Amino acid sequence: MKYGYYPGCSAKSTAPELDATTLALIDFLHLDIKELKDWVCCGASSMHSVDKVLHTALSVMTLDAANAEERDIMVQCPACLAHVLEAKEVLSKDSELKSDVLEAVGKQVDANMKIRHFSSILHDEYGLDKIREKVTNPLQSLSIASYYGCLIVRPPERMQYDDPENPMVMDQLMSTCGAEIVQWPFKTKCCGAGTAISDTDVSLDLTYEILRMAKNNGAECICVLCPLCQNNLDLRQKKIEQRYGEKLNLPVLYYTQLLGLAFGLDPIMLQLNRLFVDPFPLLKRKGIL
Amino acid sequence: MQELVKKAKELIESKEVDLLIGYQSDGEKGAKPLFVKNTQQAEKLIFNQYCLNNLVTYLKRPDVKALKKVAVVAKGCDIRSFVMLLSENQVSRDAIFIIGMTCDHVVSPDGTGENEKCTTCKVHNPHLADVVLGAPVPEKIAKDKPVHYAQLEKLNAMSQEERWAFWQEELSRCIRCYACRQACPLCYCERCIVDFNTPQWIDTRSNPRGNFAWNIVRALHLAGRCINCGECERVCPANIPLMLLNQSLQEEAQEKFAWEAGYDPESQPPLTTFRKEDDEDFIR
Amino acid sequence: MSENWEPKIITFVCNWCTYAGADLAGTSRFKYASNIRIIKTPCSGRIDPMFIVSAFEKGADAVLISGCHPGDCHYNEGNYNARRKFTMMKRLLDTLGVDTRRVVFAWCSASEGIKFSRLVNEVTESIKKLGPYTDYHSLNQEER
Amino acid sequence: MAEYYITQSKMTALLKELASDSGMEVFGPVKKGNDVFISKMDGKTELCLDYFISVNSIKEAIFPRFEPILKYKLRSEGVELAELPPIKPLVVFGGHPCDAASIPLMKDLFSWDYKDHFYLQRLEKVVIITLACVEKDENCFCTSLGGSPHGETGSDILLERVSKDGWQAKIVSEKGKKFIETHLDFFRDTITPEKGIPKLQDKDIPVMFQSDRVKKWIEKNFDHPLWEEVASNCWSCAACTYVCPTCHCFDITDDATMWEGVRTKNWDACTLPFFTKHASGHNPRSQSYERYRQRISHKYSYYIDLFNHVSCTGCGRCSRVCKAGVNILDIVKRIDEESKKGEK
Amino acid sequence: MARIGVFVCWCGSNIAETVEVSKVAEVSKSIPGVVYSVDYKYMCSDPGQELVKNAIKEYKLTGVVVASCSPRMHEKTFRKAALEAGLNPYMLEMANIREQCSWVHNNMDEGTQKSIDLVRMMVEKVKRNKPLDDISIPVTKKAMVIGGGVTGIQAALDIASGGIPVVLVEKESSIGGKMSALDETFPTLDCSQCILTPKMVEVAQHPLVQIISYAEIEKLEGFVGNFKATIRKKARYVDVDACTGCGTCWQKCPVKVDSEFEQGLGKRKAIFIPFPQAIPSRPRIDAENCLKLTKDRCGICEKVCPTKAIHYDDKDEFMEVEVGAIVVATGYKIMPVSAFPEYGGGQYPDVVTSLQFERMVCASGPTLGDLKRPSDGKLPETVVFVKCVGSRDPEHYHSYCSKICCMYVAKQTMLYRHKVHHGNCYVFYIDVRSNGKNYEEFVRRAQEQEGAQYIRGRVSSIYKDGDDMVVEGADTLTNSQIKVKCDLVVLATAMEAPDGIKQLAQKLGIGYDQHGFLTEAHPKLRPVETATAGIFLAGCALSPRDIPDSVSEGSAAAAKVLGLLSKDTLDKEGVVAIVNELTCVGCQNCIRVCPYNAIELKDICNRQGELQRQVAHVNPGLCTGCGTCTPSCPSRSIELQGFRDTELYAEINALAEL
Repeated sequence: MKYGYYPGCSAKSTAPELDATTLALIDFLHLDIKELKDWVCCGASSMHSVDKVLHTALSVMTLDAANAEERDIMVQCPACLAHVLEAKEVLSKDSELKSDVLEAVGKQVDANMKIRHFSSILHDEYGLDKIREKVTNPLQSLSIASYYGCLIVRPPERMQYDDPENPMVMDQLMSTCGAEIVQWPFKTKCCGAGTAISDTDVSLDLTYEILRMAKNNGAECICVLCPLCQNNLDLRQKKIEQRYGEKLNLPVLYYTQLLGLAFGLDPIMLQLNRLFVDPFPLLKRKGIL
Repeated sequence: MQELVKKAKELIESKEVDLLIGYQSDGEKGAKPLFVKNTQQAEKLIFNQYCLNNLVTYLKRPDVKALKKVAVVAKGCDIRSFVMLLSENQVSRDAIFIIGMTCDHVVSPDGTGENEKCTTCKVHNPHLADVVLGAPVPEKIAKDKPVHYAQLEKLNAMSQEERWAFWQEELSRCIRCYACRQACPLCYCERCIVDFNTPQWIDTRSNPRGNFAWNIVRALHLAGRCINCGECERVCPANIPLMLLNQSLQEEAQEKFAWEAGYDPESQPPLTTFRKEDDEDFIR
Repeated sequence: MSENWEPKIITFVCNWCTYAGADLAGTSRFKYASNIRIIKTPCSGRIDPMFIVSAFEKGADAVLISGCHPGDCHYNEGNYNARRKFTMMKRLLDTLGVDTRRVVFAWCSASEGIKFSRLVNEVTESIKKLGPYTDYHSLNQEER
Repeated sequence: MAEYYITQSKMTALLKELASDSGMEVFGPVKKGNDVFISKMDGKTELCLDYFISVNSIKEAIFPRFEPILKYKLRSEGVELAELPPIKPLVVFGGHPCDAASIPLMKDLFSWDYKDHFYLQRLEKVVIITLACVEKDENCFCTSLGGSPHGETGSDILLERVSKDGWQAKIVSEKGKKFIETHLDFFRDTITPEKGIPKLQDKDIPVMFQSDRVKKWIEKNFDHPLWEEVASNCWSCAACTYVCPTCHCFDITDDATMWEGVRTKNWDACTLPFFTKHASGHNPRSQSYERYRQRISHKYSYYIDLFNHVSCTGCGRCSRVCKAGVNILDIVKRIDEESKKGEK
Repeated sequence: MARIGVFVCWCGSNIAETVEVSKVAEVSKSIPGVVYSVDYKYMCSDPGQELVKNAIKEYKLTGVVVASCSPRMHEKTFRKAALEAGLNPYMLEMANIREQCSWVHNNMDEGTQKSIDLVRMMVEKVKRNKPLDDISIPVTKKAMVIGGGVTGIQAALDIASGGIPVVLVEKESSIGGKMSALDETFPTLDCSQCILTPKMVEVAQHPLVQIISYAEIEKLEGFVGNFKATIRKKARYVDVDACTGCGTCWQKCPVKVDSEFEQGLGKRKAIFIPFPQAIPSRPRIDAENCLKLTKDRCGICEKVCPTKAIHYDDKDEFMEVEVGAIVVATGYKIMPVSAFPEYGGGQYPDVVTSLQFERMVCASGPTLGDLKRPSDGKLPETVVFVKCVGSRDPEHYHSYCSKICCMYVAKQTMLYRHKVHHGNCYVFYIDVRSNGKNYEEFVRRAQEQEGAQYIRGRVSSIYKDGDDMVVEGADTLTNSQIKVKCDLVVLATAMEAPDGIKQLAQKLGIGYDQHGFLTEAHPKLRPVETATAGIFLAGCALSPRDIPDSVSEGSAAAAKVLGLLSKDTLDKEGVVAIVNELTCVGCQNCIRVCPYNAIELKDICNRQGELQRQVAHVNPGLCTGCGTCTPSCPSRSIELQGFRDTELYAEINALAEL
C-alpha cells in the first residue's frame, strides 16, 4: 500500500474536518499515505459541462502528480474520485479526446495507477480485522445510518465501489467499531446538494426525506463520506426542522470522525465541535465520550 | 557387457525369443543395430554411449511383428517410444522382451560430447522392462517437472518472418528420402499420408511446397506423441533440425495439455482426448 | 499488390452451428465482405489441420475456421477434439514462421448471425491490411 | 598443350559471377553444419572449399530431384500445352572422380530404349569441374570398380591440387576446353606447385573385391540367407539412393488444379516400401532386406547385363549416410568372400 | 466420365437481384464435366424440380449442383427429386448462393463471381461424390418425456393414446409443474387445479405411461430411434411401492421448513408431499432438513409408518431406458425478488413475485385464500403490480418479453378486487400485450370494470416507509414522477430457463440460446424439433409461453413422436464413416475420439483363423457422421462418406487461381 492522498478542494475549504480526520487516521494507523504535492482541483461540479478537454486535463494533471511520486491515488471526495477515474478511462484508449487532453497537459501521462476511495482502502486493504484490533472505544449501541450519497456508487462500471443499490462498506466499518447499523432504503438517494444554491427548495425536500427516513428507521446519527452531503444534511438541518415542523436532531458525522472516536482519538482533534448539529449530547448519552 | 551377452544367449538358447535386436560396434567410436538369431551373433552385442539408434523402431516392421517373440535392447528414452506403441495398439506387451539398459548419456550425433536429449532425460533408468541391466543412474530431473528445450529459445526469439526464412532455407535441402519417417519409431502407418493420392494432400516432389507440407504433416502426426529420441534429426542426410518442430510441439502439449508422451501406457495421447476446460485463448 | 487485389479467405465451418449462423446472417440480411468461400463440414471435428495447408497452397490469403461453442457441439465433443488439434497446428505453424494472423479460429453458434458477419468483416479487413500471402504462395514454384 | 591453373579465390569469384548471371545454373559445395552439400548457388552463396566429400553427389545438378516434363492449361476451347522452362547451361563444381564416373553410366541409361531428352539436353549443356581426391575414408572403394582418385572419366575439367590455395586444371573434354578458354582470365595465374600437398594414388585405396565374382554369386543366390543377415537393419528410407551418383529411378506424378496441371519427373527409390506396391495391395518386395537386395543386385548384376558396367562408382556415400548401419562395401565384400568360397 | 448438371435458381428476385444468374449458368458450362446448365425463376417449384428431373434423364447426368438457397432449406427437396429421376440423391449438392451470397452482398459483380466460385466448388465435389445408400435402422417403439408439467403431461398422454409407451421423467417428487401452483387462469378465470388435476390423474392411470418422479437425466447415448437414457432416481428415502400415501409420517414429522410449492409463504415437513393432489401421492424426505439424516435423531416417520416404507439408507439409483424419441418439456422458473436490489432485493417481505401472489390468493394456499400480506398478516388495501421486472431490460436482465405477465397481472388485479372490493390496485406497465383469444377483452375488463389503475412507466425504487411500502416510478403519460404508498407490491418477474438446463441440453446434444432456452430446428417451420433427430421440444423450455400454447406444443411434439415411431425401421442418411481395412493399422485414434463409441477394433485373421492384425470397424447404426475420426487418422484409413478428403480437397482445389 503506497498511496498519494488527493484531498480535493472541499476538504481544504468547506470540510476541513474531513481533511483533519483523514490525516489523523493515516497517522494513527501508520498508513503509507501522503498528500500529493501537485494535486489539482477536479473542476466539479461545473467544469465538465463547460469544456470537456480542460475538465479532463485537470484530473490528468492530478494523475501526473501521482506518477511523479510513484504512488497510487487515495481520494476522499466522491466527485474527485469520479473525475480522476474518468480521466484514467480516457487515457486508457486512443481517442481524439485523449490526444486533445494530452496536448493541453503538454506531456504524455500514463494511467497505470490504482485509484481508490479511502473507505475502500480501510475496508479491504487495511482490513476489518485489523481495524477491530484498534478499536478501544467501541461505538456501542449507537445506531448509525450510513448515507453514501449518489456519487460514490454511480456509474457502477466506473466507480467499482460496492453494490450500487445497497452499499455496505461504511456499514461494515461502523459495525466493526461496535455500532448498531441501520438498514434503510435511502443510502444512495440524492441529497440535492447540486441544486442547494440554485433551487434550495428541491434540495430541502430531498434532504428532509433522507433525514426523516433515517430517523424513522431508528438512526441516532448519520455517517457520511461526501463533503457535500455532509454540508447539506448538517448545515441545513435546522432550516429543515423549521420548515417541516419536525424535530430531527440527527448529528451528521464523517465516517473518519466515527472511526477516530472508536480508536479513542481526541474529539477536538476530530473536530466534532465544528458540526452544526451537536453530537456531544448523543455521544455522552451513549457513553462514548 | 558380459551380462548383456549372457542374457541374450539365454533368451536365444531357450528359444524364448525368435530374434533379439541389439547393438554391435561400428568402428572405434560407433555402434549400429545387430539382429541376433543365434548365440554366435550374440557374442557381438555391446552397449555403450555410442548406442544411439532407437531400436524400438524395428518393432513396427511387419516381418518383426510376425515373429512370436522379440527381444530388444532399449534405453529409457527408447522405452518411451515402446510405451507409445503399446498405448496405440502397435505392439503386444507379451510379444516383446525388453532388455532395459540404464544409461547415463549417449554421445551427440557427431560423436562429440553428451547428446542434448540426455540433458532433459527423466528415464536414465528404464521405466518399463523385462530385465534391467547396468548400474542404476541417478535421475536428475523429477518426473513432474516440465521439460524445457533450450535450443528452441533461439527460434522462439526470431520474428515470424525470420522463422519463415530460416525454415525455407533449411527445408530447401530436404530430398524427401523419408529417412525421418522410416527411422521414427512412431511413424508406423501401413500407408503414409504422403503416399496417399486421393487426394494428394502432400506434394511428393521435393519442391518448396512439398517439403513444407511434408514437414508440417510429419510434425503434426507426431504432435503429442514424439518422445524426443531425436532419431529423425540424426538420420536426416540433409542435416535439417527437425527436432525443433517436435520439441516445440512437445512443449505445447506440456503447457496446454499437461502431457508428456511415453511414460504411462494406460494414458491416451493428447490429441485423442480432451478436457472441457482446455485453453482456447486463440479462438475468437 | 495489384490495385484491385481482394483477399481470398477460405472458410471451413461446421454444419450445425457456424453454417447455420452464416445462414442466419443471410436471413437477417447482415451484409459482409464477399471474400470468403465457405466449405461445409459436418463438425469442426472433421476439419483437418491440413486443410489450412492446402488452402494456402491453393492461393488462400487467410483461412477461417469456425465451429460450435464448447458444449454446443451437435456431436457433443467434436469441437473439443478439434480444439486440441487446432492448438497444436497453431503452435506448429507459429514455429514454422507461418503468419498465423492469417489463420483465424472462432466459435460461432447458429444464433450468432451477427457475430458471423462481423467476424468475416474483421478478418477481411485485417487481411486487406496484411496484403496477399505472397510468402506462402511463392512455394508453388514448379522449377527447382 | 598449355597448362592452366586457378586459385581458390578466383574459382570462388568465377562461380559467383556465373551464378549471378541468370542465364546459367551453377552448383557448388556449400557447408551446412559439419557437412557439405553440392547445392544450387546464387550470387550470394558462400562456397566451402575445404571438405573431404559432399553428402550428396553431383547427380541432382543434371538429374534434378523434380523436373516438369509437361504442362497444360485448361481453356474453354480445350487443353492448351504450356511452355516448359528452358534447360539452362550449367556448371557443376565440387564433385570427385567418383561423382563424374557416374556420368557415362547415367548416359547409357537415359539414352537406352527411350531417349530422355531432359537428361541428355542437360548433359550437353553441363560443364563438370571435378576435384581430384586428396583424402579418403574407410568407405571409399572406387579402385575396386576401375575408378581412380584422380580419374578423368565423366569430367570436363579435372582440378588437381598443387598448392594450399590452388589447382592445376586439366582439360578433359572439348566442353572443358571451351569453358577455360571463355573464362581464361581466371585460369591465367601460374601456381608453383608446393611441396607437401597430399596426393592420393590409386594404391592408397586398395582393391577390395572382384566385381565379376560378386555378379556371379548374385546371379545364383537370390534366396540366400545372407541377404537377410546383412540388410535386416535397413529401415527402408531413400537416403542411400538419393545421395548415390548412379541411382536413377524416378516416378511420374501429376499435379493439377482445376485449370492447369503439370506432370513431373520425380526421384524415386527402390528402397522405399511403396516402390513396388501393387494396386491390389500385394508387394513383391515387402521386406526391407528384399528391397536392399534389389538395390545391390541391380547395381552389381542386372546393370551389367544391360550396359556392361557396374552401376556403382565406389564413392561410399550410401554407407556414410546410413544411420541404420547398412554398409555397401561390407556387404559386397561379404558376397565376394562367399563367392570365393563357392569357387573353391 | 462425370456428367454434371448445374441448375441456377433466381429465387424470384432474392438471388437474381444481386447475382447475374444467367451468367452463372453460362460460365458453369465451361467447368470441366458440366454438360448442362440452366437458370430458372423458382427451382424449388414443381416445374423447377421437373427441370432437374428431366435434365437428369435427358443428359444422363451423373451429378447435379443446384445453386439456390441453403441446403438446410431445400437439400431434401432436390435430393428427393434426383431420386425420382433415378439419380442417387447423394450425387446432388447445393451451392448456397442465397443465404451465403445474394442476401449478404450488395454488389452484383461480387455476388456473381462468388456464386460462380460456389458452383465450381460444388461441381468439383459432386464429381468425386460416391453414391451412398441410406441405412435402415430398427426403431425402439417407446418415448421419453422429460418434464411433468402440463406440457409434458399433454405430450405423454397424446403419445400414449397413440399406442406408444411413454416414460415420463419429472425432477420434482410430483408431476404438475408450475400450473399446479396457480390459482385461477386467464382469460376464463377457471380454477387451475380443477382443470389440471384430472389430466394428472389421467396420465398417472394410463397403462402405457410410466411416471418416474424425483428423477433426472444422467446420460443419453445413441441416436434417433435408438436412444439409451440413463435416469438418476434421486434418493427419496421412501419406498414408493410400499407407501400408501396415508400421510401419517408427514403429520407426525416435527421439522417444519419453508415450502417450495408455497413459494416460501407456507411450511411443509421434512417428509412431505409438495401439495395435497400430488401424483404420485408418495412423500419424500428432504435430506437437508431431516433430523434423522442430518443428526441421526428423531426417526419418527420410520416408527409411525404402517407399511415400513421409510428407508434412511436410500441411495440414488440409476435406471436405463431405451427409447426411440424424446420430448423435452422442462418448463421455466421465475426470477426471485432477491434478483432485484433496486426493488428491495428480497429484504421486504411485502414485495412478492406473482407466483407468490398466486399462492396468497389461492383457496388451497397457505392462508386458504385469505389475502394477508406476508409481513404482518394485514389485509392489503392498496396493491401495486409491477410488470416487466427483469424482462425487456437488456441492460440489466433479459432482453425478451416474458409474454404471459400482461395477462396474469390483469387476472391478478381481478382476483385481488374480488377479494378486496374496496382495495386499490395499480399496475406499472410498459405496454399491454394481449394478443390471444379473448385476451384484449379480458384486460379491458380488468381496467374498465374491475378498477385496476394502469400507470404507464417503470418503477425506479421500492422501499419501506413505516408500515407502508412506497413505490417510486415515472408516469410517462403525464410525464411526472410518481410515488405510490401501498401495502403490498407484486413483481411480475421474468420467466427464465430453469437451473441446469444447459447441462441437460449438453447431455442431450441439443442447442440452447444465450438465455438458456432450448433452440428449435427452425423457428417457423420446425418449431418443436431440435437439430438432433428424434429429440423434440415443447412449452416454456423454448421460451415463455402461456398454458394454451404449451399444451398445443405438447400435442405437436407428441404428433412428431408418433410419426417417427409409426414405422418399424428408420432410414438414416448414408453419411457414415468407413474404414479402409487394407491400410488401417488399428492405432485406436478414431476409436478414442468417436463421441458415439461407434468404432471398435476388429480382428483380421488369416485362413487358419490366426490373428494377423487389428483394424478399426464402424458400426454404421451408431455412427452419426460427425467425421471427427477422419482427421485423427494419420493414414486416412477412415473416411466419412459424403465428406471424404478427396471431396473436400476438391472444393479447396476449385478455388485455386486460374
